[in-house]
Amino acid sequence: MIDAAALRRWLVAFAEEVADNRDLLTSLDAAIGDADHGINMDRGMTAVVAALPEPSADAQPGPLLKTAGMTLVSTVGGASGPLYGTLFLRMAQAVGDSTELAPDTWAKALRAGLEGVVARGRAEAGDKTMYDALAPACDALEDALADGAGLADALARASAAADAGRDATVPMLARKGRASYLGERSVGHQDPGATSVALLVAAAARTLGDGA
Amino acid sequence: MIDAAALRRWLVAFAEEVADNRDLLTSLDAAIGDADHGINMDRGMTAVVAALPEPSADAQPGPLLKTAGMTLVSTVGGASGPLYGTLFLRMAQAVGDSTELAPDTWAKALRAGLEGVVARGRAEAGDKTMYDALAPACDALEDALADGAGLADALARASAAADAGRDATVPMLARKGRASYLGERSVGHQDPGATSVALLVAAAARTLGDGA
Amino acid sequence: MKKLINAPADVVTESLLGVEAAHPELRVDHQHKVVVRGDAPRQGKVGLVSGGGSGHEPLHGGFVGVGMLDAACAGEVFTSPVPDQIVAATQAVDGGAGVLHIVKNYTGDVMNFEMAAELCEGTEVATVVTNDDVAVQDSLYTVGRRGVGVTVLVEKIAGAAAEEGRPLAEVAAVARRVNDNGRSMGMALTSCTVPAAGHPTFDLPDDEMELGIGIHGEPGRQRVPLAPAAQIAELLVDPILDDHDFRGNGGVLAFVNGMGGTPLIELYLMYNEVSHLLAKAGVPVARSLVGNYITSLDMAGCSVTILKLDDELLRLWDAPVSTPALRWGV
Amino acid sequence: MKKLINAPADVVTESLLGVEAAHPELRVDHQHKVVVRGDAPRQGKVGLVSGGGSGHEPLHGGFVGVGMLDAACAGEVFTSPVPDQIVAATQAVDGGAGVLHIVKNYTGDVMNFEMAAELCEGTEVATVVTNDDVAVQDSLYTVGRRGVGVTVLVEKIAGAAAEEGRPLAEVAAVARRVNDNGRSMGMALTSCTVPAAGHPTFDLPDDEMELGIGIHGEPGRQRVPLAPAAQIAELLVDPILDDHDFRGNGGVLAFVNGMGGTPLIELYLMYNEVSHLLAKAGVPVARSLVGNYITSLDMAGCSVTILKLDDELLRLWDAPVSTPALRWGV
Ligand SMILES: Nc1ncnc2c1ncn2[C@@H]1O[C@H](COP(=O)(O)OP(=O)(O)O)[C@@H](O)[C@H]1O
Ligand SMILES: Nc1ncnc2c1ncn2[C@@H]1O[C@H](COP(=O)(O)OP(=O)(O)O)[C@@H](O)[C@H]1O
Ligand SMILES: [Mg+2]
Ligand SMILES: [Mg+2]
Ligand SMILES: [Mg+2]
Ligand SMILES: [Mg+2]
Repeated sequence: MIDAAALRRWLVAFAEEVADNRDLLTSLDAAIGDADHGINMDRGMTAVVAALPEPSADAQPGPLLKTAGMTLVSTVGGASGPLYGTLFLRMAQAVGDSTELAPDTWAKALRAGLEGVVARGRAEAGDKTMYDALAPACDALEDALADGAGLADALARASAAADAGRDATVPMLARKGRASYLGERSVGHQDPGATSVALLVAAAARTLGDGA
Repeated sequence: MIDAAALRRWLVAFAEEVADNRDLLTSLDAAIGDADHGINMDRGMTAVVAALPEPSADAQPGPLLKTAGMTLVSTVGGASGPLYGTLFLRMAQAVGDSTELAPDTWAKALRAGLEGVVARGRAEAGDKTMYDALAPACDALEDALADGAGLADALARASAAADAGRDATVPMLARKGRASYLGERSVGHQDPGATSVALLVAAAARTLGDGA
Repeated sequence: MKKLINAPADVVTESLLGVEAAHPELRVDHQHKVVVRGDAPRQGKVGLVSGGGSGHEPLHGGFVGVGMLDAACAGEVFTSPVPDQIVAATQAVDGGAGVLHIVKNYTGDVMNFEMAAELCEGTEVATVVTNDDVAVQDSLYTVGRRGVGVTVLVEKIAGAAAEEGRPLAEVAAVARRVNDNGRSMGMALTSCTVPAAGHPTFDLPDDEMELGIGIHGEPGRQRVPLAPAAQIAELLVDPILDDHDFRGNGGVLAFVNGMGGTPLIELYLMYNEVSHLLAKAGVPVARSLVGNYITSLDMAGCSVTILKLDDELLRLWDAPVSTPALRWGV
Repeated sequence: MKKLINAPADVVTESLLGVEAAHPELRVDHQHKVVVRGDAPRQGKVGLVSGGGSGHEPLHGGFVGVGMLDAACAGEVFTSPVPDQIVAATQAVDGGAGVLHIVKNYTGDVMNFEMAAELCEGTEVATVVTNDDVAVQDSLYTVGRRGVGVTVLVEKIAGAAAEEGRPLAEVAAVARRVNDNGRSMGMALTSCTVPAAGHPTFDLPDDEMELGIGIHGEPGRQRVPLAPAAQIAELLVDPILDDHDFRGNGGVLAFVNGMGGTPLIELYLMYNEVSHLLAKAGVPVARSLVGNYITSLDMAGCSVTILKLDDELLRLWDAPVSTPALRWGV
């Protein structure tokens, strides 16, 4: 089961990953965007960590995810602010007021987050966006759990799928976001948003797996 | 004796020297001025050559020098336009309507030119300007003629004095012109105007010497 | 990186302090990074709110004032503002006649303004999205064209319509007409340097330029050999003229815009080239604008915007305006 | 060299063609490279003529119009105009009340204007030489200080006095009062590139800046380590305040000027620093001006000019002006 403390560890780990990869994310964005994705996500996740309540016994997953989403919406701006913000807000909605999440509740929440991203940004598979890492992660997670895998294993497979999805953005021609303005020139570059999503899922695999 | 054809050769030779040393004059000006002395002088002397009447039997030194002076005033601008322009205009005045100039008439004309430069720019010895090459050249020319030297020899000595005067500007602290704004930083650089004056006198030595 | 700044993270905040100090006729809400007309809200007047990433100055804060914007939201450099800012700006200028959001067509800007509009309960909000950049191929499957130079003209002309007391729907319609009749294309000689990044966004060899750039240091559609101004003007004007029919009795407004690092002497030289090309194409110029109005930090380069005018747009363009960056008739 | 130009030798000519095309209210005498107010000469009004090397745009051509200059002579880049140009400008604006020459204190400018004045028979000419640059130590044996930022303010304020119909001596006296009460200091982050030279005038390492520069790409008085904006502001403001007593009831006009390649976001940030320093020094700011007004081609950097105001100078500053680069009240 995943509790608020575990989710908090996840978000803190993601914030660390983002900070460590700030320059990478920004330079990927420099190639096909406007050179700010690392800066944006770092500003947002630093704010999220600052806004998260100290770990306490009565902390609940829903409010925690909602705080994360609201904070991202209020501090990031750009495309990733509303998109990541919506991801966490929809996850918060999906988990409602449960105090602990079963693996498949968590998987459903992530799926709801993905749907929020699509509702906001109208991305489709192959558009070269964060969708292309997040959707395979959701699929892999659900498949693994359906196969009877444990949470740790399922998250590891989701993380591998996110990585593969991220890598698969390289040859894509962007059709959404700033990279789309480049037309053919967007081909051959890895999408920054897909890259940060892979970090998000990897952080989940590292921090939530032992909750199984 | 120096006739209009010889003066014309002098000015053409000076124009060539300026064109050949355009980048040098400009880079000297870049160090302590505004990086345009070569450009200015080249623009002006190109116009002078274009404005000079084709060599003809009835051409006169005075009008020829006046054309050169007027053309420089009208095309150069900056400090060197009025200064070089005045130099030639005063030379023109000094030679009046003579058709041929004896060596000492030419020396007097150059002295008058120098006085024009001083009247216009109020430079004194050691101010790190074209004065510091032109004044020694006048002095050397007069001394040599007074010593009984031939024109060729006298001009060679004037040219050597102009070169020495030019070199002596290096350690000077500029007190006139743009270089003066640099204060101490002007020390250690050769003055561009003194450099172009040295070219002017060298051109005279090469083209007027055989008129003796 | 060589810039007149303190800590890179404080650039936007400190620049807004300067705007406030220099322009007593404006108010600055520092918490929300919003520049507001000193006399806002004006009862009965439609409020105009725009905003976007910082780094495009004078856009948008420099266009707040009589006859133009009522408020501008400043995001981080090249990052759209967040909904909170937009909500604060909207509320500050709501004089009961509704508020028009003028949004440049970038995913981030559109989404943040969209979220803000959803949050602005009690205020009628209309939105106009500018998308004038012909460098970007439009298609059903993509996000469409960027909003660039025409945004300045939309803000001016819609601002004049609002100042006349016209209702929200009409002001929005005027704004859309400007956008529909304007086209732009830009180019860069150099990259810009985002303060937080500390180095140029892209490397551009001395003999090449980027064609079809936006205003965020994005690379352009194409990297091509450096060319003389006359040829650059053709590369910018031709695709604009190909994309829209600008002939007509009203003439056009021709706008040569600098990207921030290009001095006026070059922009006027470009304007000369552009005006020749328009004359050759039989497009009469009724009005012009030359200067750094929608920039990309310290990028060297320019963009050309052509707006087809009609009697009403011309009258609204000529109407008085008094903002830090655009001022006449008052 | 990356510039929006054709042949380097044609930059000034072609830029003036652009000015003419963009500003139908002005006339351009292309033979003499002179920009003239469309309605010149105005009978009975003192004519104001300024000029200097090109590369400082909008100075001077951008300041021709109602309430400011009657004509501006454009020299080659960074090279003062020649007497012929100045004579042509003077004659074009002579409305019988005399003409004021506003000349920046550079040897070349002073000598060419001097020669021109000698040639302007039949026109009463008065000359005001600006020399506000505190970076240059003044002394009996040198040519004295350069004319920089205050020139913009002299042109505006003397222009307003002339527009009021005041006689030549009074207009000249007002101009001198502005010059006497104004001080400036500038700095560069980068060199500029003169088109005809094709490469930067000086090399400046990434961690250094030039302090006490003029407006012609001259190196400054000192090369010092790059510093944050707050410290740069001190390096500019302190010597200005040390040089003149700016305290008084009238307050000052604080002018933060960009050198051409520095965008507005940085200039406003600098203005914030400058306004703090003035407040700390007990110098109240009555008016401000922030932008690229007297530039050095594409140089990055800025200058600060402080002008002590009195009631009359304030009134003349606020008076209507309508030029390409400075416009209000009309
Ligand atoms: N419509 C969209 N749907 C999903 N993801 C998107 C969309 N548009 C952009 N993105 C993602 O956002 C990332 C860019 O984020 P960021 O650089 O922070 O914002 P901005 O593009 O506003 O500067 C892209 O790499 C892409 O993954
Ligand atoms: N007052 C003066 N008297 C004599 N020569 C001067 C004076 N001022 C400047 N010069 C000369 O002019 C030269 C610079 O000429 P130039 O670069 O063409 O003009 P500018 O300084 O206007 O750019 C200097 O190197 C110096 O020799
Ligand atoms: Mg980005
Ligand atoms: Mg020079
Ligand atoms: Mg961005
Ligand atoms: Mg010069």
